[in-house]
Amino acid sequence: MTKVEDLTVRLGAAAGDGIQSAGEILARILSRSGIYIYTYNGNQSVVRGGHVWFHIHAGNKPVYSMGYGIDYLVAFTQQSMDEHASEVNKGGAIIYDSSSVKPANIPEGIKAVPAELANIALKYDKYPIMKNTVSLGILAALMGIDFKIVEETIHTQFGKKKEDVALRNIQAATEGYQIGSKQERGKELTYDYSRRLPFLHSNYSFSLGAVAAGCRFYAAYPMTPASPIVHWLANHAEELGITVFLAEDEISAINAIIGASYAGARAMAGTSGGGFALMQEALGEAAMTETPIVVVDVMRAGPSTGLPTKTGQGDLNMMLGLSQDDFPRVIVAPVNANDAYSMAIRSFDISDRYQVPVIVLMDFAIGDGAYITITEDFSPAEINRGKLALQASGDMLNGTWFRRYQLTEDGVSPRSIPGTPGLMYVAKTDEHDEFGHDVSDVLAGLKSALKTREQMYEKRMKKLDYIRKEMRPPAVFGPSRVDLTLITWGSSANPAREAIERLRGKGISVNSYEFTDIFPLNQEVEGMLKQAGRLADLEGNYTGQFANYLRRETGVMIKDRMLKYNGEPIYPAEVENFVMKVLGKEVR
Amino acid sequence: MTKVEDLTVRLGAAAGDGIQSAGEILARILSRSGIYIYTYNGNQSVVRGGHVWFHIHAGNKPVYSMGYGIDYLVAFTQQSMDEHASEVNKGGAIIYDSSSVKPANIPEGIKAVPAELANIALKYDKYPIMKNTVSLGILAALMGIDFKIVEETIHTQFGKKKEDVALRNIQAATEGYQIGSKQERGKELTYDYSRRLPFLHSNYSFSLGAVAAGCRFYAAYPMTPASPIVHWLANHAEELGITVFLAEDEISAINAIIGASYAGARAMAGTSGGGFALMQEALGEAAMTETPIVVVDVMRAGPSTGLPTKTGQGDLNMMLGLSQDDFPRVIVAPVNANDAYSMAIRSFDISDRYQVPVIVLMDFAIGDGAYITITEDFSPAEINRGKLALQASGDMLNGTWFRRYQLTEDGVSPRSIPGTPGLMYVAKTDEHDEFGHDVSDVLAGLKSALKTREQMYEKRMKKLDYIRKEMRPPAVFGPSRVDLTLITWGSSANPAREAIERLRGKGISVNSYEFTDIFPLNQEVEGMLKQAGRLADLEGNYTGQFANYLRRETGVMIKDRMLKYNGEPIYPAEVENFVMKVLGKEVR
Amino acid sequence: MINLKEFESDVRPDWCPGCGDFGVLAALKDALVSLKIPPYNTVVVSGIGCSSNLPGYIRTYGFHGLHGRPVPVALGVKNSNPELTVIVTAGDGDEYGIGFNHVVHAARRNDNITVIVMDNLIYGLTTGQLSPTSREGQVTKTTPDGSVYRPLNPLSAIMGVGGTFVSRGFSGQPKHLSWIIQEAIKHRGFALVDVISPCVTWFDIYDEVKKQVFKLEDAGHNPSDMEKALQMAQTDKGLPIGIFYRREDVPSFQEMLQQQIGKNPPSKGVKTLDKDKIEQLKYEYS
Amino acid sequence: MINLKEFESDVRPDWCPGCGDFGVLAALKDALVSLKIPPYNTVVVSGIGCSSNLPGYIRTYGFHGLHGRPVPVALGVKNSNPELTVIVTAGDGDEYGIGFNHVVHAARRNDNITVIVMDNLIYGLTTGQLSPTSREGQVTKTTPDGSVYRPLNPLSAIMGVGGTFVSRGFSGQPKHLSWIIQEAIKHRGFALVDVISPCVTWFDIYDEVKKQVFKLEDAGHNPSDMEKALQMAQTDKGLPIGIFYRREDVPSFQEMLQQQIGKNPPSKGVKTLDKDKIEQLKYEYS
Ligand SMILES: Cc1ncc(C[n+]2csc(CCOP(=O)(O)OP(=O)(O)O)c2C)c(N)n1
Ligand SMILES: Cc1ncc(C[n+]2csc(CCOP(=O)(O)OP(=O)(O)O)c2C)c(N)n1
Ligand code: SF4
Ligand code: SF4
Ligand SMILES: [Mg+2]
Ligand SMILES: [Mg+2]
Repeated sequence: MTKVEDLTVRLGAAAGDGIQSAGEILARILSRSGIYIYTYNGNQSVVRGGHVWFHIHAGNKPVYSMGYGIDYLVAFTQQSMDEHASEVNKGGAIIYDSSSVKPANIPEGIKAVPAELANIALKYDKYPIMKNTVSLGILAALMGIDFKIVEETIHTQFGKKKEDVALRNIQAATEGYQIGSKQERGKELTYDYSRRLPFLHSNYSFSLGAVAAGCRFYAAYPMTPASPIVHWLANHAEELGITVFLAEDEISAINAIIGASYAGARAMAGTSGGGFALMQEALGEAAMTETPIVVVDVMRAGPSTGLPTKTGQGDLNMMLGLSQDDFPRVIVAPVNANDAYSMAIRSFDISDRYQVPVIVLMDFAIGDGAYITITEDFSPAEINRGKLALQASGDMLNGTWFRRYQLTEDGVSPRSIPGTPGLMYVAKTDEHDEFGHDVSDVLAGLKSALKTREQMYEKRMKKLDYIRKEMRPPAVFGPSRVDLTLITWGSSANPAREAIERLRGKGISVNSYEFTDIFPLNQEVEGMLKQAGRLADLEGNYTGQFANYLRRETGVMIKDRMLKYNGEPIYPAEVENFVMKVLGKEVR
Repeated sequence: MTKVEDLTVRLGAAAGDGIQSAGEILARILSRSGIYIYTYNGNQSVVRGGHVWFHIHAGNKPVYSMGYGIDYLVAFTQQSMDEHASEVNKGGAIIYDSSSVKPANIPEGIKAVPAELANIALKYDKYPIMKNTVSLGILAALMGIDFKIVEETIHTQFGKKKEDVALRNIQAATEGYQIGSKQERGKELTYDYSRRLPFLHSNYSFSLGAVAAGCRFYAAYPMTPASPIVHWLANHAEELGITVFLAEDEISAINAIIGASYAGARAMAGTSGGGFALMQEALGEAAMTETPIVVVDVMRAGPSTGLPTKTGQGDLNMMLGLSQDDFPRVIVAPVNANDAYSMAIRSFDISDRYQVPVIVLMDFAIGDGAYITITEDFSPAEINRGKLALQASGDMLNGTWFRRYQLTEDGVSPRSIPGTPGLMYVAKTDEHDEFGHDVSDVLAGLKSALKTREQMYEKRMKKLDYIRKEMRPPAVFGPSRVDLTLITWGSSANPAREAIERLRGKGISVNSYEFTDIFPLNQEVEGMLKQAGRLADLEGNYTGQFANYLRRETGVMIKDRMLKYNGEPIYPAEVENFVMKVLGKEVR
Repeated sequence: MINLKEFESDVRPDWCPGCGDFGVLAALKDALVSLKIPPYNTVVVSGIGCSSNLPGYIRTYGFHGLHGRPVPVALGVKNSNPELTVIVTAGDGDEYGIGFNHVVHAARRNDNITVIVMDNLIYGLTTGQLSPTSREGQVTKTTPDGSVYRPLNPLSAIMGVGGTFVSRGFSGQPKHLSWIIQEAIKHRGFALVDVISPCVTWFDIYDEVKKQVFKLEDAGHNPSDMEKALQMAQTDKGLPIGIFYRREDVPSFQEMLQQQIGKNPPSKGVKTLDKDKIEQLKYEYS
Repeated sequence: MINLKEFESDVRPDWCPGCGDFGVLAALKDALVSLKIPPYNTVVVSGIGCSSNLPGYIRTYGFHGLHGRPVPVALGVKNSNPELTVIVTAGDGDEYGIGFNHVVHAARRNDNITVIVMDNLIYGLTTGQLSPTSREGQVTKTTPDGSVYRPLNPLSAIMGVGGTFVSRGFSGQPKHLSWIIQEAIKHRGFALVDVISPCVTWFDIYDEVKKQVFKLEDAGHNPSDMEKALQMAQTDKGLPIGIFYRREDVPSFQEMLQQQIGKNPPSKGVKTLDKDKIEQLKYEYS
């Protein structure tokens, strides 16, 4: 037995073997033992077969990312053994299904725990699916977790299904626990069974935040890795009174939320890059009609269809260049499920108050299956619908149109909601005057209309000046005086956090600027970058889109970049190596 | 009579009055008198009514843009008089239809020429449409143009229609000419009736270039101001053997050209911003499958529906941020119809040799109705289809897939055309290996596949390194030692050219860097910008998209920017004023 | 109480004199007045095209959006607030070309909206190109040698996908058209009103249509007979107008949705979560 | 000479064991062999979905493009080189959902391609969400309480837009399916082959289908009878498979095009312009 501060578990199997659900049970067991987790879903674009894995990083204190190497590997298939055994850390253990898997590539100092997982499982069910549960039993024993928690978790997990299934699973787990108990204990954490920690992935916590913000209309066409949003909302639709519209395509989805918002609802759509590409024209529509909407892009590795179940941060350029010509938009990127909740609330708030589309960039590394322990307090939302015209004055009740696009100081005009007497107007994608009347047809080019055109353009764009003031500068993670500042945005903050901790242990002082408010940039950013010492960029795409964007906005060129584009999440060890290289230190 | 070097004519009327066709006849008359022209179509998004105008700048030497003020105004409607009279230059003349228009706002020193245009026209036809022709007769007389040319041009114009219509038009023109001849002659150019100059607008000359380059498949969904491309090609389809596919939407259009190109044809699609937004997902598809295509965006003033018949250069950001994740693309922007021809040929050439999508940015200011005299020689194209695998070696004829995505030095792999025995492959939008087999499903995330993924990503992106070397640095217009260098791209070069000439006359030395090869940037650009003296930016959008892009790419920040976003073309006088302001000189 | 004047807009239509769309506008106003639907409870949604300029010419709430996308916008409006009367007014390019997928799926779901298509067999606003309903041989700007494209029959198409109200009107008969629109609005679910609304500038078929047109009611057509409706939709003997097909036994999509998630519509104020509920959902997976 | 082996791919299908798509793959190969179409003259175009993975599993030319867009790609291929046999293989989401507009318009134009839809009433690859053909009440990941969406009937839909060949097969009867596919390929113009190809993982209806399925040929159905074809498409008495509707008197879009612009197809080499022609066109407007 070795007490550790954190450890990692990886389950490897074929798609359809139920690995994700097993991983979720383990995450639950750990959370009910007071342990902090981060999980990652190494799946493939295949429904059965292939090789998929589920990774858990668990710690006595908050963890954010993949951790270092593997401490416990569970190999259900030979491929799992072949792929992952070499990554197992000293002092780690490999549990494998000895009925089908041969030990291979096992480094020295690692305990091999063979067990006939499938065969044992077949004692309790006619399909060997409970091999997962058997392995969880073994793991729990090796990790020194109280079996009561395992039992309780299994009960919760299968609660809604037949009690019988739960009981058979518990028997299977018990048999695993017994096998594990015969082994010397391995690395273990410090458990606190009185403390149950919540966890969510960013798709779920964002959905929760959206509903908390009063989002009542969601439209989508399914697309990995954004689908968990529609699954979560559809599952809670009846309970929470949300309308979920399953559109025939993404163009329909976004136009539907624009209609819903125009008619008064807080409305949202979600998709991944390819679907977002199709939505672009309508983003311009929302901005031009000044209809508030929130649209989420859960990024995956592209380009084009790319690697649909793998991660990347390659869609920033698309958001900066949305559709034709210039119009206001807001781009935010939560770091993980912790801030995704409040980011959802903020997104609706900004969108309503400025009547602009807000785009939320998340990615697979923090989305589908990438659970993280929630340490933030999730407070109820304060609702501000922005400038609304609720009632018409008397003179509006006969014959006038509502001045929907009134020129104002901040560019935001009061809007009315259909159903309100006397405040009729036509929302327009053509250039229009304050009343929403076209200046594109019989007025276009006339001197008077040129002025109107310019004023309306300026009205829309000047919202950005006000929004800019509300945008947050990057949070600084780590010490303030450092040898190197890592520039991260959205999810790339997470591996940096872990690397920074480790580097601190090695006496190397690094911090990270965690950008979540991407566009428009807070005006302090330029100063922060210029005052910082050495900078290095960390992001999940090929060209360094964010670094390029920072150069465009601030003139600051970040030369050193760690750009990952193979579809895998960024590992803290890679960040560490990168930092060492940048600082000219020897690696390891 | 005053001999001048250049002059401008503006015809103003209601939509449906046939002003565009009148303008075209006048352009023809001038061209047949050896005069250089540039024209602009001040139309509206309305089919009848409203106020539209047609502008001609004509000179003894090449002209590029709107010229200065108005020398001859023809006002068919009161609104034309009211809108434009004040812009008429000293020594100019206003011809107006005195049966319906009252003189107003006529500055001093301008000759008013009232004529009952509509009433005269009604003598020759039951609709007053020939009022145009009457006015052309008056104009020709005032400008001192030989009536024979007018007559000849009318014959050519109506040649295909009934001879009778031509004759009645000639009668109408004659009556106009007689009226004009009674007046003192106005400004006139130096005519050379032995010289007939050709003119085209950029949509037409680009179409011509495309066909010259062997484009045999064009797909489109109509959209102003790109529609003249499909009109031109449809009109020449039978004659030139081009397949024009009128798709149900833009998504179909672009996918159809991808299919056509995959099957071996040089293929192209054209649209404007909104339609392009819808095509984006497929641009990624083309890049990922490495299918060569050319796509034209004839920009108009946005955002969203915006001002459909007005001009702007606001779609650059969209092209830089196309669709999800990073993939190679080439962006070019011809200056006007002169280089649009060869740019079409180059676009197909680059697209084929690098198997990438090439995007061509033009705009309304040089497109629909914006004719310019062609001074360039239009040479036949030399065709290089790039790396093609034409025949299978013997061992390919049984059981192997063609190695379509072979890793090569320059990232370009030989491609085979369906119908060729033994060279079968599947073009893939999923990430794939050299054979085009998916690495997205059963291989994704495996160590071996990570390598493949990285290699394929690098293969695609490294094409840009080679293309970059072929990209041209900006042409320098004007002297090399200057007080100020204007940065222009695509069409904004044209007004700069005229302003530069005028400024030279005032002793102010300015030149312009005319960027036509937008992405990737030639590597000399950074040096050129850094070595240049003072820089100022000139473009037709709100945020200075090109200047921002240059900062991103080179770090060079251009602070002084003249950004026009009201939908009107940039006038040389505005450029002149802007330059004076930047240089701290008094304006006028 | 509700009269025509209330619907009057001070914006003058910019349609060409004689354009069919004037008749459609008149008929729509007449229908709304007849049904006593207040202007502020009406939302007219359109795309881009001559026809799609209609919303500004009738003083109700309106949404003049993107080419081809009024139907999904309209669905969003309707789902957000089912009490509103939601009407789409657009062209044949908009609804049968680029936007047809939305129309088809709204029809099969039986979404409770009325879609009025001003079908002029041409792209009017973009100056006369081929549309999906253009005839074979038709000369347009994009088919200078005559079209080789087989046209779409929108009526049989919508019947084929399960549409529950399929009709055709003629802009030259605004009273009759008003009646069709009234029935369409009253209909339970999706209603298509295809209107022959000639474009006098690019494809003037007024005289021809006037000669050919006849009313289904006069011909004794029974709109519950799908088979006959299909025959009528495809006939080349005259141009029938009226209600081709209608059934009222299919619940609208909005009814179905309300059965599931209740009647408090999304537009009726935001509904936030309290701390307890948030905590419960936060712990849902642990 | 042309045998099954020539179509064999060394890439193993990654479909779940028992997936209906295996049957479709087998039938397609069989059909091509029977028709003696060489693999190199065949292009199989697909979208994204389990079903759309098919092209890699048959060694012909293939294009595995975007979700919902195989039909326009296929049209591009066919127009570029009409000598190729062009087949679309994709899912119900791909062809009846996001991509349906392309299918509809290809059908009405009578584009000469064969579209095989592996209709499993679900989105398979994305792990089991509602599709346009999902049944009312069907429990899916996006309709946990049962669907309230009225499904699309693709057969009557394509008949409604003027489709000239409308058929349905069953993956469990690959020989019969092969026959349908052969007829579809031989057909003059657009052919829809809807294939009930059950998803054993997310919506396994194999047993049910097996019980219900019967052949139209056995029932004496005459495919030239549109009225009966519509009845059969909509029947709830059993699940008919076979050719519902067929007519051979409508020229394909490609024939029409060739009449107009000749037979030298775009793919057959670039055709440049000589100096004289260029000059002539350059001076066209002056
Ligand atoms: C995405 C997109 N593609 C193309 C256009 C250009 N466009 C505007 S209106 C129109 C067609 C108009 O025809 P129709 O819908 O029949 O309306 P009509 O003018 O005939 O009433 C087109 C193609 C556009 N605005 N947006
Ligand atoms: C634009 C876009 N939207 C969504 C997706 C995600 N997606 C991939 S396959 C699919 C549906 C698959 O269902 P179906 O077409 O029926 O094929 P099946 O897997 O059932 O064979 C979806 C929604 C995508 N790839 N692209
Ligand atoms: S162009 Fe045609 S459709 Fe448009 S307004 Fe004129 S007549 Fe009507
Ligand atoms: S998920 Fe369904 S459709 Fe996909 S391969 Fe498996 S059984 Fe076939
Ligand atoms: Mg129309
Ligand atoms: Mg399916």
